[in-house]
Amino acid sequence: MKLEVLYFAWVRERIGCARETIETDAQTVNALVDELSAREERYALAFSDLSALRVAVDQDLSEFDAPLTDAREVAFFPPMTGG
Amino acid sequence: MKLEVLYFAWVRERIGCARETIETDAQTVNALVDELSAREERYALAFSDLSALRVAVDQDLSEFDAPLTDAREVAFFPPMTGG
Amino acid sequence: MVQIRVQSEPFDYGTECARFCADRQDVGAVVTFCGVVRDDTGDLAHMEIEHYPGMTERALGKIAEEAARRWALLDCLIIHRYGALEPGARIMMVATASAHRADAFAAADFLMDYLKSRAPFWKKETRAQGAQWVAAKNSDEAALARW
Amino acid sequence: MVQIRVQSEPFDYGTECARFCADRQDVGAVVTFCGVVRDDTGDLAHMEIEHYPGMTERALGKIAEEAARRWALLDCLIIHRYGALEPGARIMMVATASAHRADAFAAADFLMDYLKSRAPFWKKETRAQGAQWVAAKNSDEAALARW
Repeated sequence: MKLEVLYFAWVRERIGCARETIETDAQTVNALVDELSAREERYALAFSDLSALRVAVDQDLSEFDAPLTDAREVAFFPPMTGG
Repeated sequence: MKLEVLYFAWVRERIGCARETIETDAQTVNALVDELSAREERYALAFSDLSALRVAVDQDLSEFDAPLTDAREVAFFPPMTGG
Repeated sequence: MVQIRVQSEPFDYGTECARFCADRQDVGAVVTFCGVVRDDTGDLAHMEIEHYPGMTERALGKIAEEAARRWALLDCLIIHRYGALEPGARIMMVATASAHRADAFAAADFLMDYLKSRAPFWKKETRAQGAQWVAAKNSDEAALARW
Repeated sequence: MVQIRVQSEPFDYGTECARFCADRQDVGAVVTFCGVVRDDTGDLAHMEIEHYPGMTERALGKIAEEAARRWALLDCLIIHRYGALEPGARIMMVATASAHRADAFAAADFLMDYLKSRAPFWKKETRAQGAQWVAAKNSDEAALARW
């Protein structure tokens, strides 16, 4: 399947792009993280401490073990600091 | 001693004046209340339920058993409803 | 730092908010509260607010000082009107400024709770069937226990 | 009833407060919060706010709906800026209107707590010695437990 993957704040800076389209068969967010981390060092670095990251699946905050069935958009970012 | 006695809201309406100067030897607020109540029916009526009243001595909220030593101004009024 | 105004004239809530939040680089959070004459029943002609000149300013000053003692406030404003007010009119406002939102929120909430039942104001509502003094609510007295 | 605006342009806090509190006779209490770019150290050049277009509006909408479900709100406004902001600039505001003050206060406080750590905004501060992403505070996450 095709996934839009988005990165924000320092995750975006570390990975070096704001969004990309990924062709993947990952069934969960964790599987996607593993796949990307295996692909290149910059991903492995960005994903090295998942406790410092948050993930949204189709623009809803999710857990890393969330399924990606029918997902179109996954976003990775640090804890939010609005307000 | 001479005391300025003030009345607000429905206490003012029931007693029929906003302020008056009273010549009294009352040692406490309670004694002043008793003295006024004995004087005329309208005071007795206004002071009939002290739990529905508040008192300020020299512009500080006080208790009814507060002493009046050196007091210059005593005010009676219902519970406040500002804001 | 503490500003208190007790007045019969209307005040402009928007202008006061803008002025209160004027450029200061140590303020991170501003909270304002505005109390409005509410017409529950649709037949309120007007509300009359009586107060105790002298004690009012003194009581509001003590409440504001207590707030400034409890929380890290950089600014604090209280405006309260007296006299006759129409439905929809702004009765009063408080504003608090702090480095952090928790202090600004808590202080404004505290100011309102104390102002409600410790500052010498009394409201009288005039409706079609006559005028009546607004009764204090038990919940207003109970709210003080929070602090 | 719920208005949400996510924008790069400045907003006028006073004007928004005045407009929000426009004459309605069922509103008794209005609470507003304004967040300002604070310069703790005196060397903040600017703050950059990044956000997640689409999810931001969605997240703010859900937070506002939850507030409206929990408290008796008559109106609710959230404005949040993104992009480069100078020290002293207004970052965002929330406003709540209710018949009673307790609802307006609680809802505004709740909106701020959730907005802080559940809406996709990230702050980056540029100072003399370089740029740095603002770290989330444990206290912000802990604040959610209040609700």
